[in-house]
Amino acid sequence: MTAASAFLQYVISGATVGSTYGLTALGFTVIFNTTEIINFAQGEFVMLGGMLAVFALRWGGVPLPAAVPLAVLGVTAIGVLVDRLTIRPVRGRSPITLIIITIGVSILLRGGAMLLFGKDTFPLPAFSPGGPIHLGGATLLPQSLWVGGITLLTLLAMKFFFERTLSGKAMLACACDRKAASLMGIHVESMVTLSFAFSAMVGALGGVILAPITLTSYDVGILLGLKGFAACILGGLGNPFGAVVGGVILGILESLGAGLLSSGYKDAVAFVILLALLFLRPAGLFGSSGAERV
Amino acid sequence: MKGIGNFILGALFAAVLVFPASAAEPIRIGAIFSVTGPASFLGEPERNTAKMLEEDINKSGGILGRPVEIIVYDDETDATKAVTAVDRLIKKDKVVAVIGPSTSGNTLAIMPKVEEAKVPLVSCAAAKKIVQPVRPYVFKVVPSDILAVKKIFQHAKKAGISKIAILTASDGYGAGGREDMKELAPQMGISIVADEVYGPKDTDMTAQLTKIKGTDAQAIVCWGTNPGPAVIARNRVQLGIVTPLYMSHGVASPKFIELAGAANAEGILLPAGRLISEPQVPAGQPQKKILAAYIKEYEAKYRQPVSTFGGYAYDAIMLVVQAIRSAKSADPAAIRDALEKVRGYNATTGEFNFSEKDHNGLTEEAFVMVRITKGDWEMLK
Amino acid sequence: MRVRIGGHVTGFLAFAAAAMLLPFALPNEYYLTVLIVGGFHVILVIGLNLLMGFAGQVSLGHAAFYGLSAYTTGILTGTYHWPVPAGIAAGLLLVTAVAYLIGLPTLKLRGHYLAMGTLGFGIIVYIVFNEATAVTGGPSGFSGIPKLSFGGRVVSSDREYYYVVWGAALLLFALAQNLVRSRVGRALRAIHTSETAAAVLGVDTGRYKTFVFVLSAFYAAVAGALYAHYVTFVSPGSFGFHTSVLLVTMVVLGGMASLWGAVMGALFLTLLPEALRAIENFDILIYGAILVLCMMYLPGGLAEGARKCWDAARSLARRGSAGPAADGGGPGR
Amino acid sequence: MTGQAHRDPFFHGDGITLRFGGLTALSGVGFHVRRNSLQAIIGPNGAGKTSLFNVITGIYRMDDGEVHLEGKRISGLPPHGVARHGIVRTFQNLEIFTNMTVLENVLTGGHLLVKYGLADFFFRTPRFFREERDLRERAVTALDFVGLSSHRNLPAGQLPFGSQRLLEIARALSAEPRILLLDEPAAGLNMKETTALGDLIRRIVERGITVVMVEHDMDLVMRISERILVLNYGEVIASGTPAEIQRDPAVVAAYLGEE
Repeated sequence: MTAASAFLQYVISGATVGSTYGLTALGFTVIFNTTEIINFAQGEFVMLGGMLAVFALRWGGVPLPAAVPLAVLGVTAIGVLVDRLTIRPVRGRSPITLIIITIGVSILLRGGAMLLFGKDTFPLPAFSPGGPIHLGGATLLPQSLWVGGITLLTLLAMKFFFERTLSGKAMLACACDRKAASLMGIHVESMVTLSFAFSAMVGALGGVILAPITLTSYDVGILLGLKGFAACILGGLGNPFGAVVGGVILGILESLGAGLLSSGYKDAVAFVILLALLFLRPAGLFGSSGAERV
Repeated sequence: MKGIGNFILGALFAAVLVFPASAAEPIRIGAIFSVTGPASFLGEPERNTAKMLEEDINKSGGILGRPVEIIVYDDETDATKAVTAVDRLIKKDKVVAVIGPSTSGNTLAIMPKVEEAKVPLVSCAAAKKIVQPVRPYVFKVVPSDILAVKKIFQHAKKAGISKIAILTASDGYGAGGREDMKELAPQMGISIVADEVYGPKDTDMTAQLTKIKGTDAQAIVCWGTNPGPAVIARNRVQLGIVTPLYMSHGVASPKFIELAGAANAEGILLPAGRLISEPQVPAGQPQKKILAAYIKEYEAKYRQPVSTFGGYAYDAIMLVVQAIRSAKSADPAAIRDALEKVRGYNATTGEFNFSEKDHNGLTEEAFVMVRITKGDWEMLK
Repeated sequence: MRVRIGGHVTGFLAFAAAAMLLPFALPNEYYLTVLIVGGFHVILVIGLNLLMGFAGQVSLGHAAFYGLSAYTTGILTGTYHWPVPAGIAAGLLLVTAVAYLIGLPTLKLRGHYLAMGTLGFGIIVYIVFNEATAVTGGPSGFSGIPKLSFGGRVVSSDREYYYVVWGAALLLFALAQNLVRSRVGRALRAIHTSETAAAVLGVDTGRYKTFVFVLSAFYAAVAGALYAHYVTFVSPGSFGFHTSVLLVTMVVLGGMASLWGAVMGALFLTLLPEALRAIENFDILIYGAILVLCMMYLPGGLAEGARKCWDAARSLARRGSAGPAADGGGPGR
Repeated sequence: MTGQAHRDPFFHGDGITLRFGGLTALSGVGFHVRRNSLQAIIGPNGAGKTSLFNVITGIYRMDDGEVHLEGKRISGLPPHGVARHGIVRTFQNLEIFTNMTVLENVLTGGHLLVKYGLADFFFRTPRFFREERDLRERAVTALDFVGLSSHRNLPAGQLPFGSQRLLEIARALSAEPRILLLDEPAAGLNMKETTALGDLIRRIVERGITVVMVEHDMDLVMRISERILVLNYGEVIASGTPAEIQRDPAVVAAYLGEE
């Protein structure tokens, strides 16, 4: 195990976990781009992705290729429900109030999952069988390829959606100026619902592709939500590309921190670097630090 | 549909709690378990066991002719909540004894309160500090980790292993094991060549295992409770590491094999209480009868496999019930004295012999080494 | 110069009197424990409300200051046998210094980036509590912290401790009220709405933000010291990210920029879990639901709800005694 | 620049340059304002008028140039430093403190005039009460001056647009500034309100406060200003009395385009 292959191993496993931070961060970005809210229930969407897939298999007897899309659809529906029941009725409330509502929603989703699915941890079978792949001394699970591939696809889809489609631009308009957007005939409220649906879908996708590697239980959402938010900030809030890259960088930083420095302080190392970057570039790596217009 | 079962069960219990229907003044035993929060997989089997025993005892006429009420509070794995819960039990519910908490940290947090109120505490947590130095009102049913460490090191020495790497969870349980391993290793001629740590909720430990792969460790000892060890077992196979892997008794449950996958768990060695390896426990063994009865009833009632932690709650409650019967009184001080006089009491974890100087009452005989072969436990002689 | 006793002073005195008499009305001492823990949260949330509600600077890492003070006094008095007052003083000083150093770079950040900065700081401190086992006792915590004592006189009973905690809470509430009703309070609220406009009027926004950040950290430190010498045990779990989020929720639920809201939010979210304790399994669902519903239908938090009730009651009373013509003044009138 | 301005350079700026990346917002701008006078700054949109105010008050850092007040150099100071020298400004799109009442807004305006410290407000010393009372009286006078004292306890956010403009001016006045920079005070006002605003500004100048006003409403500018500075694409193209400016061909071209 030469030092080089050890380093490569740290980077590969870091990137794999980092991709899920990225997908979670993408979920944050979608909602932030439309409503300027940081959705603290985003971690729960990721958790529900994995759990619904596990229980579609166990209770529904649905085969894996059907369980995964079913889970993602299920969580998307939950995302729409969350918007309709809790966010839409209080349109236009201050962001901090809406953030606390999402905290309440995350407690509800977590409590519900705990009661329905119990407190145990559950494995989800890998999408494609086969042993680890060897790559220059380091090893890689086939599932990691699925993680990388799906993350990339989702990022490209999101970038295409936000930059090239009309409803994508409409969603961005809602974040800049809600009143102006509605004057342009954009139905702001359905755009917000769409953003919750998208972020739930992206989150569930992250949960489903990671579950085979890291197992899932009713409370994995908390840590993932935290890391997703950090990735979002690292990449520059509101920038889909920045969110995913920020996630991958955060994952690699943690893995290198554990491998090269001390495994106990790996999260601390990642956050110290994140904070240092934040102080140097107060708007994240790829964020635009707009001068305050007075 | 076991999740739904819990759901209905919860509703049922909520109803039952509201209308206790008993004539004579019930004997109230308090219990604090981490039913939610990071240590929830400890608290749930413990609470289920407490509720089961409450029904059984009352069905068989209660204690000293009085019905028993076991009041369970959830401390959500938070020390502050444990403190308010123990005060509620002692000052509001006026309990005669307290069972739990599930974690070492929360036990240490409430010890001053029980000593002040002179109500006996039988903890379901492992840390040595709970009973060292011995405090008159504090007992513990979980065998100290050091006994499990001794069992592992004895097995490793027999296999000619002298250099080990340790990989422990950064929670109360993992830190306790790490402390005991670092204390006992030099005494048994074993050197620790790598001392790595992982977060209890971390989802990838390849970095730590890669680092260990770079050392000359002849065996790896992982100290933690699910899901961490299951991820480590998977990562080990993914990295092609063939160094023998020891686990702690914390993962001694069929759940671990299911999570790790039988292939990844192949060949893993761990000390286990007899509860898990019950089928292979010889008939004549004193605990056999109790183990079989507990497993049959628990799995019938909750349709979940038993866990070592549920066994701890079983022993703690039965020890208190035993003490009340032998003291012929429900007075907390009398219960304490009776507990201290318990000798040769067979329970799921082993044979308890308490004394003024030993409030744990167990030896490493409480453990037996098992090996995971083809997805099942194989007891090693 | 007739000092007009403002409505706020009479309100404060009434609240203080109620707090002092309450222990005599409690059925048993268990409620004292809950109210003591409630007192810690009130002190914490008043400080955090000054920072978030008034100055508009969100902090998602305040439990770190709470923990740093608890651990500092715990270790100094437990391991090194310092006298308790000295341990507490050292804790307060350390937290103030750390808050100042952290505040300088962090407060340059705005909005969600500031939330991330404080969140990161909170996690780093939590990890140090967990990993520096030799000093902090690691994940299973640190025990053996001596009881609170002043010059040889030990505060042993819960009732005495209740008066110490709520005495401190009332004093800190009064100081906060005086701060809010002064030019500094106005400057902070100005910074909340428009930092630029405040600066143009001569408010050194950097210095004021750092001042209120350090002050709110000091409040958290006082609560931490009182916690350590009450529970006589500290563990990382009590000072993690979860607690920081709970404190922020208490501020917003209680009512931003309202000291009474801070008291209400802190007490409500301390008593609610205790009240739900009897209902197993579902307490977490009810807790989440209450939180969401309160935030949806009480935009200004509990403070606004209370104010509405107070105004309604007063107008009802006034209408009732207004004159013979009024026929009892039903609310619908 | 007419010679007369040099003899009494009460408040002047030279060679002020400001660049945003490639864009040059201000290049080599100079201005001279006599004590207790009313100077207007006009120019088409994007001429750099507000940028000039932002640079003077330290919100933006100028790349080059200097600003002096009574001989003291104030360029390079942060906004709260500039305010200490008695320069206060209002904003083009209203920056009132909506989370406070009308009176509290104006009290905040007097922030620098109150000197009590930490101990005073924490422990309610007599000095605190005295200074707060004086500040309160000054604030009420400022509100009377603009005619808003009857709304003093209303939340500032509830005032109609015109009154919010007056509130911002009252807030600036309560700081008892030596120089008041008004950034398009008449924007969004109707005819009647604009005329009243003109009288108010005259009364402010008569109180001994030097006023510099950026404004588009030509009638108002021509009616009340003593001197006018014209900016276009970040450069000064003319400076003089209203009469001179109206006849200046460069100004006419800038505004009305070539004949």
